[in-house]
Amino acid sequence: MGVVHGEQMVLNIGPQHPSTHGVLRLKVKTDGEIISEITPVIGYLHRCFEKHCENMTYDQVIPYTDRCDYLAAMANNFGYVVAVEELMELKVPEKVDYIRVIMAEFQRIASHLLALGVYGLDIGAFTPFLFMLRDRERILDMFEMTCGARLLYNYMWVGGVSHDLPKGFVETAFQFLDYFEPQIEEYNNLLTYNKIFIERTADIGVLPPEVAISYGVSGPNLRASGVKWDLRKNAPYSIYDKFDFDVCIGDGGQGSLGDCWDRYYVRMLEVKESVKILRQALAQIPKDGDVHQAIPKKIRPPKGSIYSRTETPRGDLGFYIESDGSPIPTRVKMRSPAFTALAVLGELSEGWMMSDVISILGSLDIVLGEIDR
Amino acid sequence: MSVDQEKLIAELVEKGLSGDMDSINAIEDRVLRSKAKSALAKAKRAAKVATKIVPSEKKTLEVSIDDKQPSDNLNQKIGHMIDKKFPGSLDSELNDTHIQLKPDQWFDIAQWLKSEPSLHFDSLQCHTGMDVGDEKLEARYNFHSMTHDHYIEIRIAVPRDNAHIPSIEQIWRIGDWFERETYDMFGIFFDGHRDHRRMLLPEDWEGYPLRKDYEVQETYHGIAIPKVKEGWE
Amino acid sequence: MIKYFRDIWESISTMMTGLGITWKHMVHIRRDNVTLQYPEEKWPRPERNIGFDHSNYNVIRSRLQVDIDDCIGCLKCERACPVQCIKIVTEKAPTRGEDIQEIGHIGVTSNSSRKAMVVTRFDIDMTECCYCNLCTYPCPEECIFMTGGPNAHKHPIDYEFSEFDRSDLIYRFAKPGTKEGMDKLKPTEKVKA
Amino acid sequence: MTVDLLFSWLSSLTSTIEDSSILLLVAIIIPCVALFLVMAVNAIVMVYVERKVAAFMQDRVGPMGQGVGLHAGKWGLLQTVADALKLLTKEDIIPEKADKFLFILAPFVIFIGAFIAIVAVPFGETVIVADFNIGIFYILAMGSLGVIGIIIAGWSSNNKWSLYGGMRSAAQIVSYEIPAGLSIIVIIMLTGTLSMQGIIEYQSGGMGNWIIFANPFAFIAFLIYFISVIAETNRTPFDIPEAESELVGGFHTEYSGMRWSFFFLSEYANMLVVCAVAAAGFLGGWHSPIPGYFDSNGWGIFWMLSKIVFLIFIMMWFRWTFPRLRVDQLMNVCWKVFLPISLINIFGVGVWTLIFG
Repeated sequence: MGVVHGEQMVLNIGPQHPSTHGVLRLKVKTDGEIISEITPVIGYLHRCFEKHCENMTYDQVIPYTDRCDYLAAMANNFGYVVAVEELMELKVPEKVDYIRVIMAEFQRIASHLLALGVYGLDIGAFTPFLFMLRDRERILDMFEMTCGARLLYNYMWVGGVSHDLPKGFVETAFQFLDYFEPQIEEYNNLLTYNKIFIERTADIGVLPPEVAISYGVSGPNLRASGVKWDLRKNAPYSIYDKFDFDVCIGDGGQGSLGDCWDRYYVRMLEVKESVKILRQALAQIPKDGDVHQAIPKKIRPPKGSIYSRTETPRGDLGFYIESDGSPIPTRVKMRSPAFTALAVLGELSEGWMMSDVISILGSLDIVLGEIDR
Repeated sequence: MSVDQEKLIAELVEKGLSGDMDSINAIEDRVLRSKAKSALAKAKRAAKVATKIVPSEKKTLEVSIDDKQPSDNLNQKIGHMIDKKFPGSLDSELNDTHIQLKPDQWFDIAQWLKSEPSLHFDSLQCHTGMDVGDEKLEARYNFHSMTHDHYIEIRIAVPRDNAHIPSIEQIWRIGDWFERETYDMFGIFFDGHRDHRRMLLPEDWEGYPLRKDYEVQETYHGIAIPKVKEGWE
Repeated sequence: MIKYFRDIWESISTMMTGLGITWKHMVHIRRDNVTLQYPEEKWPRPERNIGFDHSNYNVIRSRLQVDIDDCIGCLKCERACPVQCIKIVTEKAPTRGEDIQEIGHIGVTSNSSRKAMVVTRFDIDMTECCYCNLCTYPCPEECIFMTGGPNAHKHPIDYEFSEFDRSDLIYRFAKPGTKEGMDKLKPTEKVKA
Repeated sequence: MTVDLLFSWLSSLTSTIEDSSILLLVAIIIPCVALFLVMAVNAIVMVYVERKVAAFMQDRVGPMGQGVGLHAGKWGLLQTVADALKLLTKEDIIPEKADKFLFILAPFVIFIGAFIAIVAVPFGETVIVADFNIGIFYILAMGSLGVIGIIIAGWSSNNKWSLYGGMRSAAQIVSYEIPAGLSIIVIIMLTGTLSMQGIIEYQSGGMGNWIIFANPFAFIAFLIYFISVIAETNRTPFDIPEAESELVGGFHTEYSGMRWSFFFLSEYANMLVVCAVAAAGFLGGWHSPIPGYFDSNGWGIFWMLSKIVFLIFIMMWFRWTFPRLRVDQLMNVCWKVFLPISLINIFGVGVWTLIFG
């Protein structure tokens, strides 16, 4: 045939590798620089989250959910408490809903900033990473003044939140948003529209919508493939139906639909939308109201099971909770969005080059804490 | 890329466009196959700019059921449909929360759930195992349809000592990892799974941790697993 | 061909934009600098440059501290802990609400509730603590708390508590000798009876 | 300060010594030591500058300290000294499966490649170790010696990442030699000499006479040369051989301590050399921008060094602004953009000199 077949080399990317975003191991078969097969090996960070949950009360689970997706702990808390509240048919006060939405959206910005910055770092640009981290710090400052913690919050409780917003929070938040919005333009100029960045990401790792749905890919990764699906819009939980915002989808702006650049850019657009939601929520939040009012004395959901989904920065976070009527859950299953996103990696990166695998992996925005649980 | 290869790929892409995916899948060489696949994807993209799947408004499922309409609940309705299409596959009475199935016809039912246009469950949302006691394990599936925006939950109970369920990994691709995880944690075997290994735990781990009767190993590779930490008790 | 030159032009123009941004930041370093020279200078947490007053924040997650004189030994914090890092052992006090001089036990808390129990052991393993703050909410006497923040009047902030030995991070809050003192008290009790 | 000058000066000083071969040896060793010091000081200063430039561009302050002692001195001035001391005292690890001879050899090959190129760099009217009549050609040739060291390092480490790095580096440096060399041809066409001092002499008489401003083609040649040498010195956006987010560290993944610092030293020495060639070839070398002012011998060294530092700063500026290219895109840029443009350039310069020269 005249085709030269090189000998295949098996290469281990990880578990200790700067660009695997945690302790992930990729078993890669390469022919020179070209990847012919890639198998993710996970479980290095398995901490028995689900087994732990079977041995503690419902409220004690919340600190553990923090540690699953440690970059979006608020969103994980949110997903869990929404599931338990749905199971208990508990109605929370309006103020609590507003506080939760504000926190979840701030967390979305913080998480996306890290995802975008680290993606820049994967591609080789160092400075945008530090700019984005600088702004993320300010969001963490706001979280710290609310609940005392910077990373793992344990802020949302079943039926309420642990603390009311501190005095002056709303003003500080507005101040931050005014500062932050022009920064997005700077990120775009520095990284998004940089020709080298576009060359490295556009047309790379194209994820067709059918494949994405079959793999259960969700969140920004799914939207980048052109599927207009956002749980905040399509199945609104909490009070998301009160806000006016757009669901951002990829449009193949620099290459083809569903490529790495789209996945990156959808996140950038979502940050803008989150700012929009935050401005509305901060303006509408009720002045007074007790955030502890609806917190039950003892959390004993009725017998039954629930599958509840929320939209975290990484996609659909599902909690499947089975209760037998006791204060300890029988089973808590966490369906993590990053798990499904990593599953598609093998299909996405076949036939691409070594450097592209790093850029595809980075664009999926995985958090290993959530994958291994 | 040599000329021969290019020609071959062009042929394969043409075949693939006319619906014949087998010839591409039959290629031995992985690199060539992936090249052909990406070329096919490009060709398809050129054919239609973007297949945007926009979920329609929530609408009630219109299914003609000749005998008495049980209720509006989707689990009831679809359970009824499954019972008509695959007689004897239901494992218990229909109820509002889930559909209880027997494992034997599961693969066909799953295929039908995805292909039937009025159902079109294109997304396997969640799959997990459950130790329900009574010497039984249960596999639970949460399905969601992006096009119709409806949900059902399916449960399949199997005996604890002989837990075998047909794999649906080839229908929903994410089933691959989900089933591996369930096998890892509960020891439910999924027949027909092409890569049936443990997911999160090491290959040589003993036992299935999420079963209620699980006992922690004494040692692992000769290392004693500590029960009580030093200076504490 | 047009695409070829457009690509070159785009490369040059976008790169120039990027270079402009980094240049701007470099010359404005005095205004933009966000670094804190940590051991020499510390911001009053979490106030950075966001104009937030130190006394206003809700709580600070830092080291756990226990006012053992106020502890009534109700074990609520031990039960609330999701990682079981608190260990409490209590013994029944001879008389409720009375001081025991020998072991320094104070019978009445600052909330003037009378103690029925003597806490002979109150250990917190800070290596295991997950800083979830769950133990502080149920405490009826508010005697277990995280240092600093609104609790600064009880105990100043303390977040630099690294140790060379891991066992030094197990904090033993019960007064030393309480256990032995209680053992000694017991036989005298019997004689009285 | 050529060796000949030094030799005659030494022999006039010590007329008592009979054997002139000792004097010759001394006359050779003194400039070598001086050059080594230049290299070392260059690396120490440039690492410090690079860290500060990076920090300032990223809204940080970089290495800082309140005073000598616990911290790195005022403004962190002692940071690189501390780093060098750390590297010197660090454990030297040679992987068990490595090819030990080659593994030890590689850093020296790279270092020598950078070191002997400096010999022909003119720092002033008389401050040059050896003014060859083929100076610029010599520097180009010696500069590409380093790639052999990189390949050796990549191969001998017996590490797949290092191998990737070595292979990428070989392809990259060999390719980028060509546009760099073709841009140098523009200088040679204008000046008609290969000697470094000859090229600089040609540019005397103020900024207007610098080759970069001689004609538009020369300006483009300067740009191509500068970008190509960034690729040759493995710096972002062309740092794919060491790409820390892909190849962990590329060819120097397995090196540690002093051996690793040799790579570092030669990276900065290479930067010095290529920037010196750019400064001498395009920016008038040790000539002052204003004719007649500040043009004495001491000022010559100042002008040369400030031009070199300015170009190195631009390299740093690039590094902290841009992402990294992929290996095939790198080749595309070289063969599809730089090569045709520099060929057209040569033609253009020829026509330009024919019409206006």
